[in-house]
Formats: sequence, C-alpha cells, structure tokens
Amino acid sequence: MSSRVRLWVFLVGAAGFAALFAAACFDLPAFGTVPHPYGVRAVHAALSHHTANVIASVNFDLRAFDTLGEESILFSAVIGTVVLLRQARDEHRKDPEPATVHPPVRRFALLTLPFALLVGLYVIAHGQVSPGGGFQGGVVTATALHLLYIAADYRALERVRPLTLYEIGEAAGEAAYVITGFAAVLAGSAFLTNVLPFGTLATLSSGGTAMVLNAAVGLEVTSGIVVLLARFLDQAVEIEDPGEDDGSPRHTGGGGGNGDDEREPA
Amino acid sequence: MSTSDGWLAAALVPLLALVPVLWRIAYGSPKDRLIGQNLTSLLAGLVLLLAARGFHRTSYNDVALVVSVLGPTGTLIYARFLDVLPDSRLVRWTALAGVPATVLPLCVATGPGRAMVKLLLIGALLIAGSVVTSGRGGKGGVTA
Amino acid sequence: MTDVLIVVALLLVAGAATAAVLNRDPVRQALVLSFLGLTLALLFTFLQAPDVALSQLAVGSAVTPLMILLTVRKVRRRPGSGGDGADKPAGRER
Amino acid sequence: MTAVLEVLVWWAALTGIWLVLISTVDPLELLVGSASALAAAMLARAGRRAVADR
Repeated sequence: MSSRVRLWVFLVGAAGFAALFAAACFDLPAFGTVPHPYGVRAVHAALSHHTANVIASVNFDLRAFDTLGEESILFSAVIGTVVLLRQARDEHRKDPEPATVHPPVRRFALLTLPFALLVGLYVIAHGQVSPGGGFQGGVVTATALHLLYIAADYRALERVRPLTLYEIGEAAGEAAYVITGFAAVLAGSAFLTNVLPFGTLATLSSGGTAMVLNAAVGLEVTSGIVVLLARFLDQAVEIEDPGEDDGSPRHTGGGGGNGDDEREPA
Repeated sequence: MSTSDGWLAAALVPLLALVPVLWRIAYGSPKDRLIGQNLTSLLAGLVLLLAARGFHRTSYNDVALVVSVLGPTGTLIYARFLDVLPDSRLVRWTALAGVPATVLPLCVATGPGRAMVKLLLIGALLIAGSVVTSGRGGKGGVTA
Repeated sequence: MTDVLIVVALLLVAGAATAAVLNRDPVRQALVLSFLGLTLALLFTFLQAPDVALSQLAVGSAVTPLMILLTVRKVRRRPGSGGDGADKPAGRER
Repeated sequence: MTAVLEVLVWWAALTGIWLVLISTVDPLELLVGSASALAAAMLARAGRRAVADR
C-alpha cells in the first residue's frame, strides 16, 4: 500500500469515526446532572449489601467476575515479565555495588518505610468502607518495601525481601479469589455470589465476600508488584550482558535459570 | 458563595500554581525538573486536602494521605537515578508556609477529634517529605 | 466552583500530555508523566472518583517511574549504546 | 531484649497512627490495626538492620 492510499484509508476512517462520535456525543445525558439509571441501581445494590464504598461493591460484588479477569491480567503480566527478564545463559550476575546514601535521606526513608506499609495495609483493609481497596493499597504496600532501595541500595532490599514468599503470595492471592468464587457454588449459589453475612455498614466486617475478595486482590497485587520490580531491579542492577565485564562475576552462565536457585535466603 | 465554594476556591490557588511548574518540568534543566516534580506532589496534596473539605467528604483525605507518602518517595527515586537532589528554597518555603496555611484552617473547621489529628499527620508528612527532599543533600542523596 | 476546578485540571492534563509527547528523552518523559499522573488524580477527585484517583496515584507516583528509570539504566548500560541525549552518563549500579 | 523493645516501640506508635487513620473504633478494627502495626514494626527493624550492616 502506498503512502497515498494509506492516507486516504486513514482519512475515510477518521471521517467515519468523527461523524459517529459527534452523533453519539449529542445523545449523551447532560454532564453531571441527571442521576444515571445504572448509578442509582449500583448505589441501591451496594447499600443492600452493606457496602459503604459503592465502587468496591461494583468491583467485588456486582462485577466480581470482571475483577477476576482483571486480576488474572496482572497475574499473567507478572508471569510474562518473570519469563522475559530471567537471567539468560550468556549473562552473568555481579554483586550490586553498595551505595552510601546522604544521612537525612536515609533516616527519612527508614522512618517512612513502616508508615507507608501501614498506610498501604490501611487502604487495603478499608476497601469496602472508604476509597481505595486491594489494588491501590497493594501498590502502596509494595512501594513501601522499595523505600529500602532508596534508603540504601539493592543489597539491603534483597535482605528483607524473601522473593519466593512473594511469588507464593501472588499465586495464593489469585487462588483465594477463585476459591471464594467456588465457595459460593458449594453454598448453592452462582460463582462469586455474595453469600457471606453482610455485617454492619461501614465497619471492617461489612460487605460479605466483597471484603474477602478485596483482601485476596490486596495480597495478589502486593506480591505481584514486588516480584515485577524484583525482575526489573535484577536486570538493571545485577545481571550483566555478555559484553560487559566490569565487576566481579558472581555466577557465570550455565543452566540459564532465572536466578532463584542461587539467591541466598534472607 | 457558600463555605464549601470557599474551600474549593482556595483549592484553586495551589492548582493554578501547577501551571508554571509544568513549564519547568517540561523545559527546565534536570535540577529544575526535579524541583518541579517535588513541588507538584506538595501542591497536589494541598489541593486534595482543600477539595476533600469543599466536597464534604472526609474520606477523600485518604488520597492526600497517599500523596504525602508516595510523593517524596517518587522524588527520591528520581534523585537516585538523575544523581541530583537539588537544594530548593522554593520547595522548602512553599512547604513551611503553604502547609500550615492550609492545614490549620482545615483543623479549625474540622474541630477537635481524630479527624483533626489525621489532618495534622498528613500536614506533618507533607512538610517532612518536602524539607528532606529539598535540603542541602548534595548529589542525588547518594554521597558515594 | 467545581466546574472551574474541573476545567483547570483538564487543561493541565491536556498540557502535560502534550508536553510528554513533545519531549524526546525518556527520563524527561518520565518526569512529565509523573506530573500528568498527579493532575489526572486531581481531575478524578474533582469528578468525585477518589478510587480511580488512588489507583492513578499509587501506580503513577513511584512504581511507574521506578520501572521506566530502571529500564533506561539497563538499556543505556549496553555496550555500544552510549548515553545519547542522556541527562547523565551511564552510571554505576547500586 | 533491645530487639523486643525496638519492635514494641514501633508497634505502639504505629497502632496509635492506625487509630488516627480510621473513622470508627471497634474490636475488629483494633485487631486488624495491631496486626498490621506489628508487621510494619517488624519490617522497620528488619529494614534498619539491613541498612546498618551490609
């Protein structure tokens, strides 16, 4: 296809899209005024299941199956990254160089670390009560751990990050979601139906299975992000290409494993 | 103009201050950009606190809480990779003047209680984060 | 008043997104992207969607920059690919 | 001994912060809060040690 034809194909497509998009825009309900029929029903459903945060109710109750799909996307994306960023046969590992961090920065990072972790856990735990939830809190929790990389260097982070545990945690989070879904089937309802008692509105025990699924997503996301960043950090800090040979090799090729076998337990 | 409109109008001040910051982030020197990044999270935290009050949603304060924790973290990540942690009086003074000017009226409006302590905690975090990341840290926070 | 906030936030988002496209260096783009993420979080909050704002903040303020910067460091360390247009030469790893 | 003391101080401080973050106090909230604070306190100590002796 010549560039002229491509341009015409693009112009025809763009014109068609513009016409349809403009037509659709005129049919939209007025901005932010009329209560949307879906919104009204979602709020009603959330309150009837004692879930104060309607978004959590939509994510983990009304559309729990969609969320299972989203969780699986993250899960498989992390697995894909682990496979892609493994240590290749002709690459070798070297110990990361220690860094001396400016003392105020180190103190700040070390003091923020437990606090950030607490905030992350708070956001996960209150997913069904206030804005937030498993995904948001999980990412904050995983970020908290990486403050140790900021406070010092990759060695320090490796010491407090038993990667195998996080790999198990990721799988366990995904599994817990599916198992909760099948528990509803065993209880005689459809897959992922909210079968647990709903509890009191706006408390930690409210929301029935929404609360359980939220916690499962929290575990999956925390572990998933830690594993993901571990692969990126390994590649950027430890693993060297065949051409590079500054520093002392820790491990020279052979096996082509992903490096787990030689990592000492923390 | 109602009181909630007043809070939202106040939120407009730090929001509009983000316009020149964007310019510096996009076209400034590496140092300028890092200062801009630092300033962005600080101003965003203030906007969020004021907006939460303006919308009468105390739970929106959680968003500001997350900014106050993750904002400085982001700045320190950039500092580590760009190898600069610029000394910035602008950030320091924005934090030392802007945060109390925002948080104290909010505390008065909230009244004593745990919600007020939470506001003070977020304010303290915003100040601490900004002061540490704008101090005379030398190179990248890493004195190798 | 909310409408004014929404309009300002929208303009900031549009400006930041344009600036991200106009910048060519990945590290600069990462910084503009952080700004874009924060303004998006503000916009979502003004539109009464704090959950989405939190997602954007959590991902955009630390994890995405860290991933971009680690990737840039790895790519620039490759032999034969010098730090072209880089803010700093390929540094030591720590 | 110092280990227990360090974790205990962190735990008390973080549980206090949790109580500030939440909106309503009930037994379950206290349980989850103190468990989370304990995890964060242990990480605080582990992190400090990892940075101190590398």
